[in-house]
Amino acid sequence: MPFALPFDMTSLDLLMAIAAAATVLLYLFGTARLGGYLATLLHGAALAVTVAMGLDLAAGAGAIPSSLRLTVLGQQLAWTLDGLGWFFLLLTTGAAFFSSWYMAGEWGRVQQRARIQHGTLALNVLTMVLLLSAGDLLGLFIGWEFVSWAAFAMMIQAGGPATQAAYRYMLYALAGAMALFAAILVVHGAAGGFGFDQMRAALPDMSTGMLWTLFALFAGGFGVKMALVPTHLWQAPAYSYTPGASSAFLNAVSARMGLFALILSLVKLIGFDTLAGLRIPMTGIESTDILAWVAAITMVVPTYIALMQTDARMLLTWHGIGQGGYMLLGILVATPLGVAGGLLHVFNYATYQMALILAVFAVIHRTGTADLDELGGLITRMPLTYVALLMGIIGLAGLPPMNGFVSKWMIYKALIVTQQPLLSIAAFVGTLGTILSVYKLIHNIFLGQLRVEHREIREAPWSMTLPMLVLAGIGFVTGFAPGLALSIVDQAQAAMGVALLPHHLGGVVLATGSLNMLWVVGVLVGAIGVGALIFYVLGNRRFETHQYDNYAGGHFLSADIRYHFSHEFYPGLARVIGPWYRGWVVRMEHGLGVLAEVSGDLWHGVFRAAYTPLYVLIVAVLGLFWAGGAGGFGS
Amino acid sequence: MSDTTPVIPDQPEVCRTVDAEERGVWRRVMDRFADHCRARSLFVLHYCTGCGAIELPPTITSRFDMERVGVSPMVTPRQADILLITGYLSVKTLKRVILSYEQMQSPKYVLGFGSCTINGGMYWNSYATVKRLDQYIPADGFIAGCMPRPEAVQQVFLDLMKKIDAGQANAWQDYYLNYDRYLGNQMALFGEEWHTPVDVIAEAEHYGYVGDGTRGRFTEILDRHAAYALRDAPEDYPERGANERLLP
Amino acid sequence: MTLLADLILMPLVAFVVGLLLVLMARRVRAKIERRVGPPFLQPVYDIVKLYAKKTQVSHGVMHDLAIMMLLGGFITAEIFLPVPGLDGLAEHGDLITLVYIMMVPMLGLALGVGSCANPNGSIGISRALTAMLAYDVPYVVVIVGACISYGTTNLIDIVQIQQQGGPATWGAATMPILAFAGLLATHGMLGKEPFEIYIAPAEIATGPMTEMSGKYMGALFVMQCFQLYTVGVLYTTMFLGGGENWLFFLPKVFAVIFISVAVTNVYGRYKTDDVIRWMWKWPTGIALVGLALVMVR
Amino acid sequence: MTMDAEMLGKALYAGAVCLVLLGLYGMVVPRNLMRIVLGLVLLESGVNLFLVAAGFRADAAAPILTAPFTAQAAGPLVDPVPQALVLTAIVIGVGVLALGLALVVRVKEAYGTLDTHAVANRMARETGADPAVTAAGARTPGALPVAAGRTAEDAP
Amino acid sequence: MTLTAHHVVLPVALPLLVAFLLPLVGRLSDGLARLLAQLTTLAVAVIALLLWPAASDGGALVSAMGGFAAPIGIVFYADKLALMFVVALAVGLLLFRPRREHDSTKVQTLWLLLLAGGSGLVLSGDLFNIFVFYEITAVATYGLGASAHTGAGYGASLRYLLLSALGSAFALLGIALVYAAAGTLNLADLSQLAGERLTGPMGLTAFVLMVLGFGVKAELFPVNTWVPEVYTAAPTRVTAVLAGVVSKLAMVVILRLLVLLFQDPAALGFLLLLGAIGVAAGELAAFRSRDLHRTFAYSSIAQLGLMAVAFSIPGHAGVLAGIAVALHHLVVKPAFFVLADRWRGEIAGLTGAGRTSPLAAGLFVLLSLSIIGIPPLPGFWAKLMLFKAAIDAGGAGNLTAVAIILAATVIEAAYLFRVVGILYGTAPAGRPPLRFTLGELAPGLLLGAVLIAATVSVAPLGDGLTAMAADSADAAAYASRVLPGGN
Repeated sequence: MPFALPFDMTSLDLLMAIAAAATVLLYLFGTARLGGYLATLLHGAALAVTVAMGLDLAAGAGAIPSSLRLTVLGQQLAWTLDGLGWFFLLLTTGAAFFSSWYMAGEWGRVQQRARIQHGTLALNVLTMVLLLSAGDLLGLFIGWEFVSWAAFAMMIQAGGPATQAAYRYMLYALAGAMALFAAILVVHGAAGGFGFDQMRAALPDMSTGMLWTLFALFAGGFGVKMALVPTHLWQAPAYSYTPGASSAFLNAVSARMGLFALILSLVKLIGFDTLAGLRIPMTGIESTDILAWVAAITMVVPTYIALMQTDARMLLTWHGIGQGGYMLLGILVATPLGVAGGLLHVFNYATYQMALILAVFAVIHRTGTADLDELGGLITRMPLTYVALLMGIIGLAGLPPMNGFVSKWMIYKALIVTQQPLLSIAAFVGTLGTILSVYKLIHNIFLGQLRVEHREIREAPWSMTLPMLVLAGIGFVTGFAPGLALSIVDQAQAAMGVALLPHHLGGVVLATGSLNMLWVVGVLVGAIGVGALIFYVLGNRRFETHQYDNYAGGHFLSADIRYHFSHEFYPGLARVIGPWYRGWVVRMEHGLGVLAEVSGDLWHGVFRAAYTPLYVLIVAVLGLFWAGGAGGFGS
Repeated sequence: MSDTTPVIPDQPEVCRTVDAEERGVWRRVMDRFADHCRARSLFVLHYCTGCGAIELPPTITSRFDMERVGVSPMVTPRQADILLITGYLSVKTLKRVILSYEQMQSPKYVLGFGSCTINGGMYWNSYATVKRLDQYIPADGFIAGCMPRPEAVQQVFLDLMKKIDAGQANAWQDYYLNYDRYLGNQMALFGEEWHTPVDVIAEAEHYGYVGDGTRGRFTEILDRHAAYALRDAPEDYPERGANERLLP
Repeated sequence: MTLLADLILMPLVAFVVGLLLVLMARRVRAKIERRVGPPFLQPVYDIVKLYAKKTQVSHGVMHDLAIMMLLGGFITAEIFLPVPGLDGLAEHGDLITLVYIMMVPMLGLALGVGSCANPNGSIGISRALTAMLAYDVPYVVVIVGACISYGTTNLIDIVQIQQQGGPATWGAATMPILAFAGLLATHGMLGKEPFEIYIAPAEIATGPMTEMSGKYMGALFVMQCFQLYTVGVLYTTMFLGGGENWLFFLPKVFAVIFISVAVTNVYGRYKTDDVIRWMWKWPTGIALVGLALVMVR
Repeated sequence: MTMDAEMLGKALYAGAVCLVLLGLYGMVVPRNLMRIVLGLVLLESGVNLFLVAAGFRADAAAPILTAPFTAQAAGPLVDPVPQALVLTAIVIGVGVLALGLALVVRVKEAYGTLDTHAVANRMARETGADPAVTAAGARTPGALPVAAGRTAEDAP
Repeated sequence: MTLTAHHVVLPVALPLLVAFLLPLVGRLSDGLARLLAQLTTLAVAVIALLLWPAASDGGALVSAMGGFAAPIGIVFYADKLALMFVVALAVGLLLFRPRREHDSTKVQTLWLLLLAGGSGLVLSGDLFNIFVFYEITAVATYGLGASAHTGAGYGASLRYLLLSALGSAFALLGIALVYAAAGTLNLADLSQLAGERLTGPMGLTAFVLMVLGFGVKAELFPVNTWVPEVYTAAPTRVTAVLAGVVSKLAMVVILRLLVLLFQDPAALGFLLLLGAIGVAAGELAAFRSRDLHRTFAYSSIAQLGLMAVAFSIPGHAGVLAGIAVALHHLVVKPAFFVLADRWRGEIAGLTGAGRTSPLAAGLFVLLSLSIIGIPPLPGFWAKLMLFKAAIDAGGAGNLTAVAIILAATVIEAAYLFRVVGILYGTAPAGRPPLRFTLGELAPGLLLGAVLIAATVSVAPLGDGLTAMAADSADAAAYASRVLPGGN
């Protein structure tokens, strides 16, 4: 144990204690003058403990038990944390630390209900700790419900459209939870208990039909939280209407709980080989192929929906759904390279998505709007936020200097090496769409003509810009030396039982073409240095003019005419792919709602009918015939 | 404004590009090479104001092919070296010509095409046209003729190239050195309130082409009511008063 | 030591060959228009004249940074592109890395043009990115097909595989349909006539290059050289067996660029959505057929 | 067992079943609450008759103790338990019937009509909750159609 | 003083006696009559509690009426299950005594009749005796249903009376069939004879008739159409007791029938069918209802359907699940009706109620979370027990029932949290919704506290319930305790 604990408490207990204390303390003192910094301190402590646990795990301890035991109605519930849980826990506590740091400064003071924001953030961390360290299926389900409801509490506080989005989220989350409940019960029926090892023991003698239902229920239940395609409608509005830092936390981590649970159930418990055995008869399509194609569609469709958004937050949250598809696809390739790529993408996504969301909210904090058609030219006013957003979009688009590229490269490589061309093409097409939409994001906010009303805007305060820049810095460092992040991923990969990917500080060495980011980024930076040299040495000194000294076909530019192109940014593309957005899934969802209402009206009519005795008579007669018949044959 | 009579520019007396500080051998070689390349690569902005425009396509296409000597048409003033004004200049067009000229990057050259730019041509007595081009922007060369033929155009180009090669075509410096005179003429025509969004004085100061003629009576008038918008924060120009109404 | 030599030599070679390519392009255009065409050193003159401009107008730090990213991006791309004799850092970054390194200058240019605050530039960039989306879909299919058929994404190995049996084992020979689709996509990539919507001089005043002047414009000219070179060499490496020595290598590169240049001067300009529709119909279709053939084998 | 005793047993069961069916018909078909209550009475009497029939034994005597119980007629006695049950059932029937009639009077006072549909609609509107009623007037998707010509509201 | 088996009859006898004394006392002074009624209810509760230790060690207290031995005489069988429900009934009646404007000596008499009938229903060990007490409870319910003196109240009670009388007639037919088949009416005796006598079509018909008969009060599928009308028209405190406690008593009777008389899988299947349809019908209708009363009425139909599904699972696991769901519903539903009492009328009109009375809205959220079955709350453990029992029992019927219940939970969450959304919405400037006085909210808060206490002590509670379920599901033990010499 890296540090001696007061009594037989393990580090996992300490973490749970910190998280619980944080929830209570922050709910009470959230709005106090130092409340924000208290939050950052507590989340920082949680992060420290997690890192210590990581060192512990790296030192060979298989799993860190917790002394939290619970026996209810004959069920033993235990909580232990293994490598996989630790990996996601690191993301959770890290994301919580950064969002509380963001909230500590001016942003927190401006909010009406900062106390609730702090409280719900800490509550989310606590629930995620419980979920990630679940020792058995029942513990997993209870943790899953806690996480869903904690996220609901976080979404509903903003009022207005947020309540609608939260209500819709709750319905989806509950449907997913019920599917998960059914899955656990199927396991209980087969294995006689909820324990992981009981489930593993019962796997061999499960019928394929049961395995298929188990696969469908687990994938469906956890897929809802990850917003896989048919169930993706709720995530964008829910995550973008949540206020500021909590939205960043939700985006970066909350949807990944679905991925954790999916890995835990499909990979650790059921295992790739059993899944590979599950084939659709005569077609040879495996179960993992179906899920891979769902992940592929989740990669492409939401990305091109994001392309059409005009609200910056919606654009980023739609991309969040798309990126989720990458992670799942990486893992489902089932080779060490693919799994490492998928998990690394989880880590990378958390860093750049959080930086992006925090940057967008810094813009909202200053200009009051996130509508891409109302902004423009803020680069001169908010340069630091621009830098954070720029590094974030390079990461999101998966271009070299940033870490996003490394994980996407590993996913492409894994797909190409395992000869799955169509999936890798879907991955590439997804990246292209991302590049287009992220440029639209940064152009409409920061580039182009500055509006007259935004002329007096100052840079966001340090308490907001610093977390962004640190996150972007992490993104660049792990892009420059991906080995650091890969060693973290190894913990999870080892716990998943998948062979580890041999890697060095710079990247991966493979027979079929390796990647050494130290060289790629090093040469890129060096070459940009050469470019700078050429720029400053060769040409004459540059003279900086203002934005109205611009070529406009001889026309005299002035402030009262807005000379800026941002609305409907890709008209050509919109004309081609516009008609493809028919909103099938929206209509399907609406159909379900109408079905519930119509059947509800039907039962309403039945209950209100004046002819109740007639119903009784009918049922009685049917009952008698049935009784007579059944009784007659019964023993 | 008391005196509205146009001022006749005197002939530029300087014959060779002599920069302010004395040039080392290495700089002179570089300048020589730069002039050599400048002469052989000229991008032309056809400011087709009048009837002369029709003469330009033949000079560029297969019959006379100016690309042989490195001359090719360019769309925006930013990238152009030569501003070719092909015909009469109405007062309204002159505003656009001056803006285009100021948006060009020096060393830039102006070629008046046809007699209209020299002395007003057939519109010599019209109220609407400008009679002499070089009162408003410094011109490097004129091509006489009421629609001169492509050969004439080629000849003027070749002459200009020789001057550039020799490093003498520096009329553009005159615009910076005697900006006040040009501004006076322009204000005489368009009124005191008028000015282009380009901050010529700042450019002159930036590149060190500030002569005694750069600032004068007219630039003070200019300073009073022109604020170059965004680049200067409002508190830098207290005396200019609120600059909500930035430009005409 | 050889690595340092590679680092310096490859970009210079790329620049020189690029200049020749640009010259060839302008000469071919002149010859088609029955004109004499520019002198041999014309590209050099243009670039030096632009760099030697006395006043350089900039629109902010991002505008300058963009120029640096532009040059830096292409220099990096050259270093990762193996040419006969100079392998550079090809074994540290494979084909996919190269494709994405080529997107860094494109993004840099886009950011620079955006910060010029000129709507012509923004419209140009929006069309350029849409065109990129259009031609990259077939290009990606081609790359995936090629990588799967070669079994590796390492460019050096790809060249070796193709050179084992001489022209018979070239990519174009083993995967003719994929090679043809690659050619169409390469043509789109060069931004030549049918797909030149984003530099449409008449409509949006040379699009992205509206506010570029002096050394900024010079950098764009240099970029054009690098782009022609990179795209040409990449296509030759993938399908024409790369270069065992410069004598065979350069003609192949020039041949590839010549086809595209020859085609460009006889076409009008497509609208943006027509570019997408054409690119996603014909080249993508052909590429998918080629991919299917590769997968069948 | 003599033939007529056998026949009596069968008659008892037949009578009980007829009464039950009549009662059911009386409760289901009519629209007037009064008739339904009377149908209920018939039904309960039918059930009671069935109970008595359950205890009937053709050749046994009535189980009434006239004198101290000795091996009096030594013949078999009819089973007394169902008859005791019937007594209680009749009492309960009367009690419920009385309460039912009292409620019928109250409903008549409150709504002025005994037609089940009219009462049902008035009640729904009074509690004011049902979308089906308020929205679609008398017509509810679930309920059976109102008899032609007599809308729910035209009753006095 | 120690209570012996013979005191078991007191919970029935005492209220009956006082009920009929009340009109006389009422003439002297209303206040005294009300006080006497309260005292009697309290007395019954205390007696039941005192009987608890005696019942728990001996398994059950058996007292034969009038000294007649089991098969002939009428026997009262008081095991832990029955006593628990008697205590619940008494406490419920104490907690939810009618409000000032609905109260009178007549209502107090009905209140005590309801107590007597309900206690008798669960304690009695004789089939016909159960029928008589069922009728007493029913009559008391008709009276209380109409005690709101509104036209709707009378109409609803009348329709309920007709339906219930029809049901009773069926029940009586069923009992007659049982008697014709088995020759005895004592439950213990019947449970021994059931093996050979009650398994044929005759037995099943009797079961169907009795289930339909007793199902009226237990809100089973075809016969629960009275529920929305009566629960809306009756005074809310009466509804709270009816929905909360009385419907459970009828369900216990059905449980007794199932455990002792009809272990036949066909019978269990029939009850499962009714239960599953009841759950689906209840939830879907609640999804469409527009005022809180009707929503909670349909919700109680669904919960009772849940109980029916639980009891239809053979073995003590099913009984345990059923009892757990019953107890949870017994705590949650009355609290819901306390809220509905103040928040009358259209749900849409309640926007902003969360702001004006935050405590009530918080209680609403807690109760909804528990009834949906969100982990820490007891609702979740009850549902878990139900699902575990159903899965262990296996069989296609149980699996479809589980699927229906899971889907119904989502719909339940939908309409409950739709209301939560409205509660926490921003109130229109016009008229802020009514504010709760602490007095009104007290019973609700008490039940909320009970719920939280149950959440904390779910482990010991679970063990107690498991023991109770094991005992009450054991037909042989029942017979051995009741029949002398246990033949």
